[in-house]
Amino acid sequence: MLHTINKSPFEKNTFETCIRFLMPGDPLLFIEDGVYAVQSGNKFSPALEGVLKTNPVFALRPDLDARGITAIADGVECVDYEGFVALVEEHQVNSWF
Amino acid sequence: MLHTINKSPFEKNTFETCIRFLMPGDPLLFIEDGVYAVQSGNKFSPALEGVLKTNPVFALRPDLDARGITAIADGVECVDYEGFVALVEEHQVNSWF
Amino acid sequence: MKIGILLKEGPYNHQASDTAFKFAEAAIKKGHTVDAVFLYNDGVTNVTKLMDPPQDDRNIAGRWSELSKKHGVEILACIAASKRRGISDDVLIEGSAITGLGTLTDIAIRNDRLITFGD
Amino acid sequence: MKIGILLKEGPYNHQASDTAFKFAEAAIKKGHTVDAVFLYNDGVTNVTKLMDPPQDDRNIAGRWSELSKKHGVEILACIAASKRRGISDDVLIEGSAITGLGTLTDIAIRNDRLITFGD
Amino acid sequence: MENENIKKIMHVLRHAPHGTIYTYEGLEMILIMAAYEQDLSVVFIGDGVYALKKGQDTSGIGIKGFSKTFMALDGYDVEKLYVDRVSLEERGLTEEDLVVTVEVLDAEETGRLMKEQDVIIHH
Amino acid sequence: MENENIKKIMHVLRHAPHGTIYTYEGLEMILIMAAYEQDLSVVFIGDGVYALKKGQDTSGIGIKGFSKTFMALDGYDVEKLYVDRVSLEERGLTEEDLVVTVEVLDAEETGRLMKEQDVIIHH
Repeated sequence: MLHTINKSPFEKNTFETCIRFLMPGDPLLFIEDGVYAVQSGNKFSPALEGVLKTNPVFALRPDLDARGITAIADGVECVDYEGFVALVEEHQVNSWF
Repeated sequence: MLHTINKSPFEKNTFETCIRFLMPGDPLLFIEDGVYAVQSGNKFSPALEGVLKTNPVFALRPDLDARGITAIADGVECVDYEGFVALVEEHQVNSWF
Repeated sequence: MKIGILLKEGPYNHQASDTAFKFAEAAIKKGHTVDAVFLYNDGVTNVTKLMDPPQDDRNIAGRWSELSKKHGVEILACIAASKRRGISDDVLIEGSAITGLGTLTDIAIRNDRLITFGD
Repeated sequence: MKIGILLKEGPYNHQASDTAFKFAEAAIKKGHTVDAVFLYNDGVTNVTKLMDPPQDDRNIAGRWSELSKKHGVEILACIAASKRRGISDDVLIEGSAITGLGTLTDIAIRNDRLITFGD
Repeated sequence: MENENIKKIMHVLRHAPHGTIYTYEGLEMILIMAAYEQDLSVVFIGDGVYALKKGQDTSGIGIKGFSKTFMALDGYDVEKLYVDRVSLEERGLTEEDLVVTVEVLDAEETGRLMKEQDVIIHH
Repeated sequence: MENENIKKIMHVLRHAPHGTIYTYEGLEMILIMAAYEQDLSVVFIGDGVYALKKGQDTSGIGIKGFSKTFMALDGYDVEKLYVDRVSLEERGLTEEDLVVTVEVLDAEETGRLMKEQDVIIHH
């Protein structure tokens, strides 16, 4: 099951809610304003580090670029829209807003 | 300055953000999904108690009724739309979403 | 007292439009003048006459139109926001009009209050 | 692989529509079939032909229309959601249609994936 | 063989009622899908649990109430209603406060159910 | 006497750019209002501070960028740009990361400014 999150962790509780339901090993993809979660050195970095121990974490590069986020937490893999499709090929999708 | 909040404190950071900018004595009115903040015995009750020490707190009764919220924190005054207008007569408005 | 209203969300999807309407009604009932309701962001979709909700539900566009007719409240949609969202003179309900953001500035200046409803 | 898309927000106001479009393009480019884009909630406002954004901006309705023409993607708006929001056959862009939620169920059943974009 | 066409579809209700239309339009979707004999489940997470709160009276806000429609789900053979335990507790609510009988699940149980689904739709 | 018609109007930008249109349409409103010679101020709170982040390149998402428009505000005589200190710190950002020169304020200072306003509009 691929989980996607499109909300900034600062503004809405989507990130904190979603990670409670993640099963170990399931991929997590941040898109749109969700990508702020992978910016290194922000308030949510410790929570993200916890997720990275058990789950592969991805972020949509076009959304990172659009927001000027260049400092990205170690272990996060950046993908483009094609990579997003590749993840959907492998998994059913759970889109969290 | 009348501050209004229309978001559930559980879903968005509006409540926590707004109260950082409240000046002592300024009234705070909860409307729409914001009224969940005045439900007694929930996770945000301690934060609300803090606000009640320095600011008058109101909640829109039609919105409480619509949501079946009957247990309301001590010190919160319920108003109808007419009471909302009365608060606006006395103050400029700062509507937080 | 003269009051202006700024409404930033569309009908039905968010309660903002309902609260703005209830507030306007109550203000008028208390003897105040509601000068104008300015529609911005998705708020511009409040005034399409093509709106056709279930019979047992409120008609939000119709309600704004009535308020305009009865109490002279101007219902004004921002032109730039309207163009993006497909609101044009062709679909505008009676009592509403499309205008620029300069009008909102005038509303902010000439009223005792400007109150925002949004999401 | 056959993919269905559910889009729950309107154009411009939320990025959901943009991401859905970019995803659909990429899926088609990778050889997949994008069977249908079903529009729900405010999503139904994606297909009004009255949309008229600034010249230097994308035309979101036009873009969905093109996708439908080029790749046979059905662009379908929920009828109940459309009626509430003033989307009718009169304003529908070419390549889109209004239909019921039963169609969404069919889309969910007949596709390998159903992916939601919203807010 | 027939079972091959039965999909596991989960609806996740996460919004409070009335402030937005998501829960109401979500419920409309669930009622239509119920006629298609798929394997449906409905999960209430976060403010979604408030949608089930007893005693809602929407006459004052001028919006049609719908909490009683949840009671009708049983008649449409939608019987898998799950509520997230933490969401309930954080809001100071218990099963007694809800208009329908639900199964209260820990996040891990819900997570396992999610993993089994073919389709998940958040409202 | 003229001053009686000058209103203190504050715009509060609280959304990240691109995910929603609020910041962009907020900026459009600020640019129009700037022509009316009112006493305008703009405050960035919460994710609103991300709107000022340097190095935004929106070509990949197909949406027009606008962070450079903030640099033009000065030319419109919109000079009162305030950023909330806590919002900046929580996001691991400093003034160096922003496309324009701003004044960083504590919440109490911003609260005092808010109290002086005739009109406050959140975007």
